[in-house]
Amino acid sequence: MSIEPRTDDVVAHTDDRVDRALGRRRWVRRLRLSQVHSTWRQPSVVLAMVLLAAWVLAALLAPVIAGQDPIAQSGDLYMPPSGAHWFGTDELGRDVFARVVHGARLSLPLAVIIVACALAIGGLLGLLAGYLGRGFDEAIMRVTDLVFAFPQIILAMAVAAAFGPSTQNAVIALVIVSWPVYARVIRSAVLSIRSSDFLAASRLLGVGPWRALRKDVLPNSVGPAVVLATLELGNAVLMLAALSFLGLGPRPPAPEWGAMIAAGSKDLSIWWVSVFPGLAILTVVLAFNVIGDALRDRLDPRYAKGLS
Amino acid sequence: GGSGSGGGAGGGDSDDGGATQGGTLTVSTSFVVNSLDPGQVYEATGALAVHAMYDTLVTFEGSDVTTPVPLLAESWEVNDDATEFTFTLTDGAVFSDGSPVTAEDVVFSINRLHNLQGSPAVTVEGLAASSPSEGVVVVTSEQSNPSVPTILAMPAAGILNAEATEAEGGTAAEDAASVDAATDFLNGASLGSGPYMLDSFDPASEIVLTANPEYWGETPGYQRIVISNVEAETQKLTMQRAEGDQIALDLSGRLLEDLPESVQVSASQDTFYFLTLHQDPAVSEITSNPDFVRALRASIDYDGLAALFGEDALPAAGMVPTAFPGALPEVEAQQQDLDAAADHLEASGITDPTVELMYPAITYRGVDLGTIATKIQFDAEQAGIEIVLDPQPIASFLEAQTAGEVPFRFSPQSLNYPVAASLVNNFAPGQASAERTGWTEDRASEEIIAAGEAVQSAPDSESQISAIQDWQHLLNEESPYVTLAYNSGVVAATETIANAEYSPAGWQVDLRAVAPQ
Amino acid sequence: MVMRKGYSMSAQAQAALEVTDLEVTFRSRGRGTVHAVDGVSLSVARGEVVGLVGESGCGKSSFARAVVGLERVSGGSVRLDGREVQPVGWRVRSDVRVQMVFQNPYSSLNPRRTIGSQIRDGVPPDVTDPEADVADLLERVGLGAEAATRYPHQFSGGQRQRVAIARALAPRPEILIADEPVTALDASAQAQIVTLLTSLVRDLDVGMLFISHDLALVRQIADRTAVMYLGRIVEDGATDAVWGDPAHPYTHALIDAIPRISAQASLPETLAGEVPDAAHVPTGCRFRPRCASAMDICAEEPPVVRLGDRHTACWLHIETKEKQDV
Amino acid sequence: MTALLEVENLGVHLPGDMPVIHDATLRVDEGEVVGVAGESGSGKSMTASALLGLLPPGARTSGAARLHGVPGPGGTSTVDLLGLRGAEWNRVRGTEIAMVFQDATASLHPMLSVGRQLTEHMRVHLGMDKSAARRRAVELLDRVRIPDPDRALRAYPHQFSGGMRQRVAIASALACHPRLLIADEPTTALDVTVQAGILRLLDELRTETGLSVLFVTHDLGVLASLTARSYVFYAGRVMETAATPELVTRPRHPYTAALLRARPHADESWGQGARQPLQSIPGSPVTPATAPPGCPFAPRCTHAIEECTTAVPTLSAAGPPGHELACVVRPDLTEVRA
Amino acid sequence: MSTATTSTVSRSAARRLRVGGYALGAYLLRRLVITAVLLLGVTAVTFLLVQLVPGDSMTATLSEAALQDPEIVAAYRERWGLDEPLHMQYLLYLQNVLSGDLGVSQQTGRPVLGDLMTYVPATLEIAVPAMLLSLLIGVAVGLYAAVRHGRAGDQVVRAGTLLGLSTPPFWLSLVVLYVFFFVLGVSPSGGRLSTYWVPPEQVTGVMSLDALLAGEPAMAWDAVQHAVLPVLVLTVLTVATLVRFVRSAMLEVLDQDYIRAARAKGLPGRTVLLSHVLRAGLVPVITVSGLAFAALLSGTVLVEQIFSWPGVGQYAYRAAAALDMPAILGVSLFVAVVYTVVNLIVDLLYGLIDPRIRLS
Ligand SMILES: Nc1ncnc2c1ncn2[C@@H]1O[C@H](COP(=O)(O)OP(=O)(O)OP(=O)(O)O)[C@@H](O)[C@H]1O
Ligand SMILES: Nc1ncnc2c1ncn2[C@@H]1O[C@H](COP(=O)(O)OP(=O)(O)OP(=O)(O)O)[C@@H](O)[C@H]1O
Ligand SMILES: [Mg+2]
Ligand SMILES: [Mg+2]
Ligand code: NI
Repeated sequence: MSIEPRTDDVVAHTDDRVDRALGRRRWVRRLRLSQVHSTWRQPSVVLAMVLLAAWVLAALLAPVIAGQDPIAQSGDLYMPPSGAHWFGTDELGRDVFARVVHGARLSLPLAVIIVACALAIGGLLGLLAGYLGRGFDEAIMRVTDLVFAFPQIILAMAVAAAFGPSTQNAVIALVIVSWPVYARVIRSAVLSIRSSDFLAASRLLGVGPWRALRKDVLPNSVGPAVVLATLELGNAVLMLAALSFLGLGPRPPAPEWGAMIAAGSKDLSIWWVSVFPGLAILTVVLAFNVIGDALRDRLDPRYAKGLS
Repeated sequence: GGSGSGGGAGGGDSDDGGATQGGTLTVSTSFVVNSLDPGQVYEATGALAVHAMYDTLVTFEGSDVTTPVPLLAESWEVNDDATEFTFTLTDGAVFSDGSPVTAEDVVFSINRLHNLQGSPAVTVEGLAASSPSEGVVVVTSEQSNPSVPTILAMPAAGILNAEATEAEGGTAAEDAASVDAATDFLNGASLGSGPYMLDSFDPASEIVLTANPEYWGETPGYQRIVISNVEAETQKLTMQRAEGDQIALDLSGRLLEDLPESVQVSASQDTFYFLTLHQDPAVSEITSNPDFVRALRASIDYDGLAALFGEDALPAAGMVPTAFPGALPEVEAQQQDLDAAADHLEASGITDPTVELMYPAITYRGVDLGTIATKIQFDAEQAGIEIVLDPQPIASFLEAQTAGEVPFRFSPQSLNYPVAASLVNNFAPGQASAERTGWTEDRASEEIIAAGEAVQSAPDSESQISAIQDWQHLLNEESPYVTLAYNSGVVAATETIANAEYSPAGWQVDLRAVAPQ
Repeated sequence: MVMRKGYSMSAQAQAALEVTDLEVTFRSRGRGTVHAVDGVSLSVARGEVVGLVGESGCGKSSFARAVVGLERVSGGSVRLDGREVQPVGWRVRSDVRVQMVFQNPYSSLNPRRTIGSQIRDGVPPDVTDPEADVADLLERVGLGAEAATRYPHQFSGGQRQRVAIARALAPRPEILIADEPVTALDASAQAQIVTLLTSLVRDLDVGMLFISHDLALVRQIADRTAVMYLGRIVEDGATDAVWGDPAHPYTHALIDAIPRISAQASLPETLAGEVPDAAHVPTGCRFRPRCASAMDICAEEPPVVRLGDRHTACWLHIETKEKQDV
Repeated sequence: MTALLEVENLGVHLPGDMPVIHDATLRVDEGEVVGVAGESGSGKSMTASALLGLLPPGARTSGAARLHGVPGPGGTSTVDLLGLRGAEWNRVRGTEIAMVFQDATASLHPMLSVGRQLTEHMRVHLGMDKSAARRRAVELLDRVRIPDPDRALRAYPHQFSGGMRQRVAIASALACHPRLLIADEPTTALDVTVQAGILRLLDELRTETGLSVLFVTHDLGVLASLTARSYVFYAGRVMETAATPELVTRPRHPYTAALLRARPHADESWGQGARQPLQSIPGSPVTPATAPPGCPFAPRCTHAIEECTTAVPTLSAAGPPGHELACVVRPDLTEVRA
Repeated sequence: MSTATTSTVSRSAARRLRVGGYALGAYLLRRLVITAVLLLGVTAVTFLLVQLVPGDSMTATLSEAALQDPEIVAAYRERWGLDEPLHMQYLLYLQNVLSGDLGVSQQTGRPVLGDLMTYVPATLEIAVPAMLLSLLIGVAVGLYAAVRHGRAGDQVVRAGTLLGLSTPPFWLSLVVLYVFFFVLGVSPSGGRLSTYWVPPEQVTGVMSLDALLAGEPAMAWDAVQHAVLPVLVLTVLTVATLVRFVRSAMLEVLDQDYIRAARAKGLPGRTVLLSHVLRAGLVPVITVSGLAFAALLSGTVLVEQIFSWPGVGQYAYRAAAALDMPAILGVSLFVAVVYTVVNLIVDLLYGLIDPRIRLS
């Protein structure tokens, strides 16, 4: 037969025969698994876990660890790091170490709240979009397109500015800009499940659509959501710091890392005021990213693609 | 950094470079400039630029703000009750387009300032100009006001080319506020007779002035002056490795610390920072409580607070900054007294008060107001007063302030014109600022009203000075203002620059006078 | 004679599943309308294995999915004992007597649920001890009852297919549709699954539609065989008859293409060309462009010819048929 | 017949010390089509990959794979494929040994034109200029029966059907006159009708050009119809080798016999033979990594004895010349076919 | 990434996921329509944000004096249709936006569009080199890491990219400025040009080019020096994402049979890498570089501020600090439009490059 343009569906068809080679994929899977187990033992992942644990501990035990009141002012302004003030003091004579440690009490829970809300909203919408399909799907996807059309920080800035600067509004702004990622990722996970044979089989057995959603769709889409949420925790910390840096975050004297960097940025010679909170952000975000990466390797890497 | 061949004066090759001594002068300052129309100019940077472009009748030299000196007016006379001022114009003054400066131009400019009702109009409230004869201008004041020459030295009173301004839609008529349309033009070009002309104006980043080749007086010092909008921290960086002629206007306190020896610094404490508590119980039961105000006043650690500004700041004694005659002596500086604060708070009958403190989220003269506000919050906390900080963008802050419903606010303040009495015009009960604070005449004591009037009716500056000191003592007793500290305006300049002196007159540094050394 | 697009197999009294003139169409962007199944009639009786063979893309899976209700039917009907088979939609499927076994054992089980819980989904609600029922089903497919607590990834492909069969059997189906159930498996696992399926069909008196592209396998297990080409059935009949003496040239070609084991190496026969795109079906006899015995008359739609117990849609047999009729 | 390729005791270990091939010995003569069969995961593809140096990164090999008659600067010589490193491979790949993969869709670059994919290695290996390479490409496409070769050169793989794509892949493999073609399940993904065409094509190429083919498949039927000699793999080992007709009709290894019994008996006289139930092999296949000590097939073997679980049997002669098997028991299997 | 669609995805899913087979013309049209609709949506979002701002947008925009004047107020109300129902207001807003009227910035008192025009070239001056640099490094390093998958080089790259992703941009800018300016003294402090230079006449808007055009190589060099640090920081921020993406895209490609086939044909390793691996791997990279560019533009907000770079980013920063809504929304709208258009171009490129779309 002559060369006629073939459609992809026909192409897909011949692929089908390749299913025979499923064996091949089995080893690939095996290979991945063996790699995966080592990912958990990788020094970087262990380090990230330790780091994160340290930060969580710091947040929980901040008053004990910090030793000093993060908002107490002393006459010792702009003291460079020393034995008395490990990270020096800031423009109000506050202990930077105490502030950095207490900053964890702010950034970590807020990041968790942001991610939890975004996950709840985006996850639910994505789940329904993928599962219900058609009109609802279209609508949700167009909305996510819209949000994606704006660079995150700029939209967050605009929303936070429109609502007025405060912790609560910063959180709202960040939730607004970050839910679509979840919606997308979960939707695509759900889509592949929706067309899966096991869901079809369930429905054929007489399982109702909502029960199938709960039993078949939901459990299989949590993987990508967990990976994404972990990575997004880091992103939330970063974005929150950026908003605070812009003055759209928690109000002073809250020891917010981004705001602390902003304060330090006013004068480079007092580098310690901004360097240490920056390192705090860096380490927390890095820990989340490393763990998120490891999780992504661990869970089906196929789903994670939507992230990049 | 390649501070190469292009550096310094070499940068400004231009055709008529011979006319001036210097190439480009860079003035770095963190600015918000709404307008370069003299009739609208209000902010410090606007004043800086307008002062260089528009001649005034009289002016001040260097850092002195007590003795006006002639500029467009070669001499002037005042009547006995200080209500009528007669100015004689010099000959030979011309605008940048070559046309001569006439009395009509002066009358037009002063009346336009008045009638535009823009922000600076308050300074000429009650003044009117007329020209009885060629080359003579008479300015009358409704009240006795010895400060009229000082007022007319302000950049807002700069003299515009009336004809050219009218051609651009300008008017000095009564209805100027709604009819005048020259501001847009004046934001892009200047119509003055000063040594510099407006080259370009970018409200966000820079104002560029060029020398006026037709200038009737001494040749300007530079071919080109760039006033660029630079944050204080960057100004410091620039001064640390300055190339060419540079002036920085926001370096104060700490930021001055490790500058090279060669940088010359000139300062003058002409600004005060203060808290305002609304006196209308309908706005706030707490802030209008006089004992609460006293408790707050006693709770502030004035020394510590002044330290935040750096070496050039002082704890406040009264409202008038030390740069001006009439300031209270340093020994009278206020002190923290937590016991007294506790007593006052108890007397107020308010327990565990919480108030929201609104302030503009800006860095002013190199100091982040948030830092100061946080200090206030901390000090008040010691006295059991909880303050919630409410930073607002400057525009929102001003808007709210104008609306007059803010219970508790914090802001810096400088004088409308460099005479302490101008504060009375603004802050005495019933005056503009006091009104916005709910401090009406009936909420104020007879005593303080009388003290204010004493300042205004003082026939000479000597008696005015003692009157104003009395007034300040009373303010510290019973006013809704808590003056916190004085801070300096500072001019930091590279060693190559002459006459880079800080002037508390409003224009910070006299650009007409600065020149390469 | 009324010319119908499809035709029904010899009406057998005990036929449980009755598919009549089934049509499935897909509309895909850029490709146009695809008549994946274009008027197929077929019946499956209890205890009977019906094989359905054809090249890739000829519509076997579409047919299977439409029969169980997973694909929207655009024409014709699917009846079980005279009642329409309920499509899978937003309602809970109450009539679960038609079940399906899928091709890919790796994707037909939910990786995050235990085998037991997935099978229990199908156990009728009136069963008093569902656990025992699940254990029973697992035993029946040759897995231990203890498999119920395990997850799919703990099983090999063949074992998963057993689980899938157990699950399909849970609601006591009367018809089982198996869409290439062994294609993804090794030769030995294939044999195991096929043997299991055929024995279950006999033991439980279930009807099975066994879809495969492996003709040899179909011959091995099917009672009756239908050959599908481009959305239509071109020949059907008792398996031995179809394979022993294929009536349609397509069936013939398919059989000849199978490589055989014999002492003398011989290459299989080729069939010219390839399956055309289902969106652009040739006119007349669809097989005509590839048919070695195509004649002028083949430009017209061929009639369905009955040859004894068999049917075929080919002009070649018109003479024969007429003779028979006489 | 002269040997073209001799593989001796090939061993392959994947990273993580995972053995996949053990002591595989096999030979391909010039102009011979040799088959390799076995269940999925038995190491067929790994063997093929080892011969082209395409093993996953980090894989280790042992043994030898001698390719005879490789032209070099000083006449022809014998090359040990397992000893080749990096760029040395390019002396062999494409010109001496070429490969056709199972999935033609995946083995053609989706974004390069067919012409490009056919000619690029010709230009590298044969030093042809663009037009000469194109001319040869047209010839090749014509040879593999692709209609309208000129147009086909300008087309992209997705514009062809699966069978046509496999033909293009074969043409590409043959472009630089290799002497050995390794075909790894080239027809598994295709319909039987299309498969028949490809098998015929390969057979024609062998007769016309004297090409040697190492044909990997899991379908014994395909093996029987195309190859002259065959090897049966299980768990990375060669279990049995013999002339193909002999192997498929008189298998001597229980594993080969079991494989034959498990496939549908559709082969002999069509339409007659009464249906016999398929006989599956009990248990499931093992990989070298999971294989028990002794004969890897022992756990599934109906003939296994005690000894099978201790010693690994080695390949040794049995029956007619060329018939070798690795089995301790060597049961006397009556013919599998009735 | 349709190249990677393999049959483990159940087949019908694969069918749905595949890029549909449209002809290029139809594809183009479809993309254009989608883009137009998206842009419409973008304006709706900015409009909604305007509505969100507490109080009347009028009080925020008009000066104190103007607010006193009923005539001005009436004119303003009319122009923005403040008396009309919401959807009419939106239409008016849309009409204004389409005619280039994005409102007046409260900070600068000038039309936002004019402001943007002034600042865009400065931003492009650092954004474009940073993007090109990121692409170059991203592809090179990503490819390197993919080829060395799992080995030391790959690990180092991976660690580096994670570090890059985790670094707050504003902080990095500060640190870089501190080190290079404050400690080492090797870089200029900020701005686009040392202030002693009279900026060249604006031709291209790119300072260094304009300086060259004006015949001032020394000035051009000064301009380049000023751009180095901001470009560096922006590159660091973007390159991490790109490297990671390129790495995974290339890994996926390297895993494909057609790469094995190319090697089996005896093509030299370089040829395989450069013309086979890169070609297939770059398709998704092109797609993601659109996203990366948007990320880079957002990065400028904080970076420009710290480097006193008078671009859109600094404008946005100042607008945010001053809650200057018209300016913030103008910037948002602008960046969204740029992003959408860049994406359209990327998609069209994709269509041109990938024969499966081009020829279907
Ligand atoms: N969801 C779908 N959307 C569009 N076309 C489809 C869809 N499903 C199937 N088709 C088309 O319908 C035709 C028949 O497909 P079907 O999967 O039923 O064939 P099949 O005989 O099962 O093939 P195989 O042997 O490869 O499984 C094909 O041309 C296919 O492209
Ligand atoms: N990339 C890989 N990583 C790890 N193990 C692998 C990889 N590829 C193959 N294997 C292992 O190597 C062994 C042999 O695989 P090989 O591909 O040679 O099998 P095969 O006989 O070709 O199977 P099939 O018929 O399915 O193609 C298998 O056990 C498999 O687990
Ligand atoms: Mg199918
Ligand atoms: Mg293989
Ligand atoms: Ni330099």
